[in-house]
Amino acid sequence: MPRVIVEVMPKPGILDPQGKAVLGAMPRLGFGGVVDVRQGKRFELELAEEVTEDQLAQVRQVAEALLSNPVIEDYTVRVEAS
Amino acid sequence: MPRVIVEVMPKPGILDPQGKAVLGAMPRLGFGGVVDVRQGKRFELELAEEVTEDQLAQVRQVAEALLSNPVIEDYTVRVEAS
Amino acid sequence: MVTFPGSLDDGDARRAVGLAGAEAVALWHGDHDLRGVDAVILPGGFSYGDYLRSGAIARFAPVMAEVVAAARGGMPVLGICNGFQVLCESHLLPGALIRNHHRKFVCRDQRLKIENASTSWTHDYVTGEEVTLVLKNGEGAYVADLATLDRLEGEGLVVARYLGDDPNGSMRAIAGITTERGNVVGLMPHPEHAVDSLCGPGTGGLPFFTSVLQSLAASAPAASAGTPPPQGPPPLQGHSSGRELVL
Amino acid sequence: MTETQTRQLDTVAHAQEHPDVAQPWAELGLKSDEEAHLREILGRRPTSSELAMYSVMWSEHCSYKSSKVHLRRFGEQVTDAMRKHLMVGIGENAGVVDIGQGYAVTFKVESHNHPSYIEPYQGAATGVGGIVRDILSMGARPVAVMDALRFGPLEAPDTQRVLPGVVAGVGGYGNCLGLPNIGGETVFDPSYAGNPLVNALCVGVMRHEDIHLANASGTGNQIILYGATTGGDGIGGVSILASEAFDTQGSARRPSVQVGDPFMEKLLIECTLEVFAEHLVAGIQDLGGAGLSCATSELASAGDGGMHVWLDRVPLRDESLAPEEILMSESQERMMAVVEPAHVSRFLEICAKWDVDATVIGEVTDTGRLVIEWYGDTVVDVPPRTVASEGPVYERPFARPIWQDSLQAGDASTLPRPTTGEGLRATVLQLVASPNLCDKSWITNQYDRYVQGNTVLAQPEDAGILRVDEQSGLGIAVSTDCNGRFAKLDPFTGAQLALAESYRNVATAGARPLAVTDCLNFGSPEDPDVMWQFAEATRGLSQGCEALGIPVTGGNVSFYNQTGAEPILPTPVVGVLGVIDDVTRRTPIGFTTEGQQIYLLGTTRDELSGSEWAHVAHGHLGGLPPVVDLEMEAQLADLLINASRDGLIDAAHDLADGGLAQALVESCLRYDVGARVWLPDELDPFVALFSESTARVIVAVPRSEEVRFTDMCAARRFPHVRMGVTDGRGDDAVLEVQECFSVSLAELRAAWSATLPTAFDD
Ligand SMILES: Nc1ncnc2c1ncn2[C@@H]1O[C@H](COP(=O)(O)OP(=O)(O)O)[C@@H](O)[C@H]1O
Ligand SMILES: [Mg+2]
Repeated sequence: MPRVIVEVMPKPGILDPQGKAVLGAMPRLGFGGVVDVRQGKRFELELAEEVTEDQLAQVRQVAEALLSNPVIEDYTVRVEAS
Repeated sequence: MPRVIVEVMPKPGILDPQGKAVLGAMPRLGFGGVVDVRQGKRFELELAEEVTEDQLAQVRQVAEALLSNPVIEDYTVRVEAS
Repeated sequence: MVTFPGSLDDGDARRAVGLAGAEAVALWHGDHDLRGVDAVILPGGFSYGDYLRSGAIARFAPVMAEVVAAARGGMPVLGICNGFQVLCESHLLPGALIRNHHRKFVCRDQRLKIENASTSWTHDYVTGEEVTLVLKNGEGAYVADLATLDRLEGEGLVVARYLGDDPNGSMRAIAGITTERGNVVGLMPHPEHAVDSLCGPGTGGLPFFTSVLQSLAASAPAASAGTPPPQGPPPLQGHSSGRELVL
Repeated sequence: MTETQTRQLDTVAHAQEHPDVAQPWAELGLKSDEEAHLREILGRRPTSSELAMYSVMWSEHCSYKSSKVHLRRFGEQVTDAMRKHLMVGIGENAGVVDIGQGYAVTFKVESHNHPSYIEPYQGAATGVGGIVRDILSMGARPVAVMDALRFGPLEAPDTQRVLPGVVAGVGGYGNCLGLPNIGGETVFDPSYAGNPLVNALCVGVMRHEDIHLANASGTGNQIILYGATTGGDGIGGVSILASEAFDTQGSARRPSVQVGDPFMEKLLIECTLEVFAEHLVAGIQDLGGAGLSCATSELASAGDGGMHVWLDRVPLRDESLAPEEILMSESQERMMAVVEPAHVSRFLEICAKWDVDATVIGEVTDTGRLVIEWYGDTVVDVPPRTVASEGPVYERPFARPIWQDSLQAGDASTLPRPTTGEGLRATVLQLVASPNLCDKSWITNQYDRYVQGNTVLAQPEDAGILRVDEQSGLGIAVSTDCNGRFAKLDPFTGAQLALAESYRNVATAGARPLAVTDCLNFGSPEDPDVMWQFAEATRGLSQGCEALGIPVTGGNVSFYNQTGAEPILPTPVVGVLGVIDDVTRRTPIGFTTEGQQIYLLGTTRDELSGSEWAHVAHGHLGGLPPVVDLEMEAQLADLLINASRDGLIDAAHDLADGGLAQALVESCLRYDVGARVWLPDELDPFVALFSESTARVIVAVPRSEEVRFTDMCAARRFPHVRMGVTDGRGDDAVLEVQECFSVSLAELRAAWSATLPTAFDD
C-alpha cells in the first residue's frame, strides 16, 4: 500500500528534554561520540490509493495543522519508495 | 556534522494508541484518504567525527538498549546523507 | 464547561463554579453552539487521550470553533492545564506547552505568584499575592520564542509564575498567561482543586471563579442586569444566587 | 483471512476424524494427567482451539488449581458478624460491601508481576487497567486506585530499569483515567530482584441496586463484545498452536506483551456506566487474563449453561489471527455484555455515542454447551463449566522448610545496638534515609491524587480516604500493607501482621474497618517449602479475619514469583477497607499545632527480629516476628475511631516499620512541626525507639481534650502514656528525645527525602 512518511522534529533552539536525556545517558552506555541528540516523531500514513500531488498537498496540511505544532516543531513529508 | 538517524516504530501487531488517535482525528480535518497511521519516534544523533562502521555498531547498541524497547518496538539506523 | 472525551477535571471545575455562586452548563465537544453561556472553562484532563500532543486533537473539536469566536469577541475563557494546552494549540494564546524537563508527570502543591490581577479571571487577587494551587501535568513546560516572551513580560500578560524550585521547566517560570484584553487566561496549575481545604491545599483557587463573576457583572449592560446584586458572600449553591451568570 | 484459510482448520469434525494428531500439550503447560482428563471430558482429542482454551483456563493463574483448597478457608470462615456488611462475597469479580446510606463499595487487589518485569511501563499500566475493569464489571464507578510495589535492591541496575517504568505506567494509566491514586507501598528487598511485584488495587462505588454479576442467563440473549479491537497481545504461548499445528509462518513471532490504551478505557467506563444506568445489561464480564476464553466460558457457566459464539465476528486489529489466537488474545480495554434482544439497538447506540466499537458475537442457548463457530465450522464444543470452574485441583504437598527452625533461632538479640545518644541519633538518620523508610514522593508525585475532588487523605497518610457523599460526608478509607520479612520468619503470623497493620492504618485515619482484599504473592507452588508458606499464610489470614470480624471479599494469587530456585519473600499483601461517617473527622498523621500532648498507645516490647533496623543496620533476618494481638488491635481501633469522632485527637500515626522513631519523624515532617519527647523509664531507649511491637500508635491531643482522652483510655484499660509535646515549627523546629539527642527537622528532611531522587534522577 502506498505510504507517506511525516517526520516532525523540535525546532532548533527549542528545549528538547527527551533528546537531552538521551544525550546524557549515552556516556553511561559507554558511547561517547555523540555531541547532540534531538528526538522527534515519525508518522507512517498508509493511503488507500496511489499518492497523487493533490493528496500530498493534503497530507502537508495535516502535518502542519495536526501532526506538528509550528510554534515548536518543523515537519517534512515524503512518499515512501515502495 | 555527520548525523545518524534512528527510527523507532511500534512492532506490527502491537497496539499503537497514538497512531489510532491520529487516524481518528483525520476525518475531522476533512482528510479521508488514510487507512492506517502508525506513530513512532525519530532520533537525530550528531556525531563528533565521521561515522565509522564501529560507531554505527555502537549506535545500533544504543538504539537497542536505550532508544527502543525491543519488546514492543523495532528500530532502524542509518547515516544521513550530508 | 466543555467536556472533551478524556476530560477529567470537569467535575471539579463544576464544583468550583458552584462554590463561586454560578451555574455550570455542560458543553459537549461535538456541540455547535455555546448555549448562551457567559463564560467558558476548558478543564484539565487528557482530551482524546492526548497521545499526539496535549490539546492537539481537541483543538479541532466542533465546539472549539465557537469557543475561539467567542473568545475573540471578548468572552471570558479560562483554560486550565489541558485547557491551557488547547488554547495554545488553537492559537488563542501564544507559545506552547512541552514535556516537563524532568520527563515525568508531576502532581504537587505548588506556590505561585499572581502577576496580573486585572484579567477577567484574577480580579479578586492582588498583584503579587502568593497562593498555593495543585499542579499536575506531564506536558507543562511553557515555551515561546524570545520575542514573544519579552512581549508577554513587557505588556504584563504573564498572569502567574511558579515560586520555589522549578516544577516543569517553564521559561521564566511562567504558570499562566493572558491576552491583551485579559479575557482569555491559560493556567497550568489547577485552581479548581484548591477551593475547599478538605480535599485540596486550601481555598487559594476560589478567586479565579469569583473574579469572572465580578468582571461579567461589571461589563454587563444595564438591561441584562435586571436582578439586584447579591448581598453578602455568594451562597454555596448556584441557583439561589441573584447572579444570572451561566458558565 | 488469507493465511488462515489456507491452513487446515482444526474443527471438531476434523478432531474426530484425526484422533492422533500430535499436539503441544506440554508446551502449553498441561500435565499428562490433565491431558487425559481433558480427553475424557470431550470423549475425543480437543481441537486446537479447545486446547488453547483449556490450557489457559487450567493454568495456575486462571484456575487457582494449587491455591483453591487453601482459599476455601476464606469462604468457610465467614461469620454472621462478617456477613453483616457483605453484599457479595468471594467468588465474583470483586466482593461488595454495604457502607450505609444506600451505598455499596467494591474493591480488589490484583497482581501484574511478570508482565511488569518484561515491560515495566505497559505491564504496570495494563495491571491498573485490568483491575479497573474488574471493578467496573460489578456495576460500580471506579473511584480510586492504589499500588503495592516490591523491587530488588534500590541500587541494583535492574531496579533502575524496572521502577521508573512501573511508576510511570501506574501513573500514566490511572492519571489518564481520572482516578486518584490514594496510597500504596514501595518496598525493596533482594528477593524481588528479577521478580518485582506490581499489585494494583481499585475501589468502586455504586448504589445498592446497581450491583451487576457476571452471568449469561436468558436463552436468546445476545452476547456483545465491546471496546478495543482484538490483536495479538499476550498470546506468546498459544502461538505455538497456530504455528506448529498448521504452518510455521508468522504467528510464532506474535508479541506476548499487552499495550494499554487508557483513553479507550476511559470511554469504556463512561459507556458501561451509561448502559448500566439504562438497565440494558443482563450480565457482564471484563476481558482480562485469557481473554475471550475466560469471558465466554465464565459467563456461560454462571448462567443457563449454554452459549453460541460466532468467532469470525470479533473485530480484529490483525486480520491474520487464527481462531486459537483470538480466543487467547489478552488485548486490553474490552468487555462482554449479555443483553436482551430488545435492548441491543439501544446498547449499540450508546456505544456509538462514546466511539466504542460493539459487536454482537453470540447468544445464550439452553444446550449446556459452549459452541464456537469459525466461518461456519465448529471449532469448540465443550461443557463450559469444565473450562471455567471445574478445572484440576491440586493438593500440593507442603512441609515446614528444614531451614525454618534455624532461621527462627538466629534472632536479632545478638546484634550490636547503639547505646549512646549520638549512636541513636545516627541510627535515626540512617533509617529515615533507607530505601524502605525514605520519602516516597518521587513516586507518589507522579500520581494524580486530587482528580475528582474527593480525596480527603492520600499518601503519605496511613490510609487513603475518599469522600463518597458530598452532602453527608460519608467516606471510605483503604490501606494496603505487608511485611514480607515477617512473613518469611513466620508466614502464619506474618499474614496476620499484614492484616493487623492494614486494619490499624484504616482505624488510625478514623475509619471503621469493614472488609479485606488480598494479593498473595509467593514462589513456586511445586516447592513444598513455598506451599507451606502459602498454607500458613492463608490459615493465618483467615483466622485473623475471623478474630477481627471482617471478611475477605476477594483477591488474587500470584505464584511462581522466583528467580531460579530462589523464591521471593512470601508477600501476602492485605488491603483493608473501612467506612467513616463524616470525612471531616478523619485523623491525619501530621502534627499541625504546637503545644499538643503526644501520647503513645499500646505496649512496647523488645521486638527487633525482622525489623527495619536489623535489615538496614545489619542486613540481618532471623528470629520471630513481633507478637500479634488482634484483641488489642480491635480495642485500639475502637478507641481511635471514637477519639476521632469525638474530636479528641488532632493527629495519629501508627507505629510499624522503623518503630516509634520513624513515626515521630513522619508526623513532624508532614507540616514541619517539631516535638520534644521523653522515653518511658522502664524501657531501653533503643528498644523504645526502634522496636516494631504491634498495636501501637502515637496521637497528638489538644490540651483542652487531654482529660477526656485519658479518661477514655483509662475506661477501656488501654495502655497509654504521655511521652511528649509538639514544639516549634518551621525552619528551627527540632525533634528532641530528651536525655538522648536532638535533630533538626531540616537535617531529617534532607536525609529522608534525598534517597529516591539521588537514585533515579539523572
Ligand atoms: N507505590 C506507592 N503508591 C502510592 N502510595 C504509596 C506508594 N508507596 C508508598 N506510598 C504511600 O506512602 C506512605 C508511606 O508508606 P508506608 O511507609 O508503606 O506507610 P504505612 O507503613 O503507613 O503503610 C503511605 O501513605 C503510602 O500509601
Ligand atoms: Mg502506617
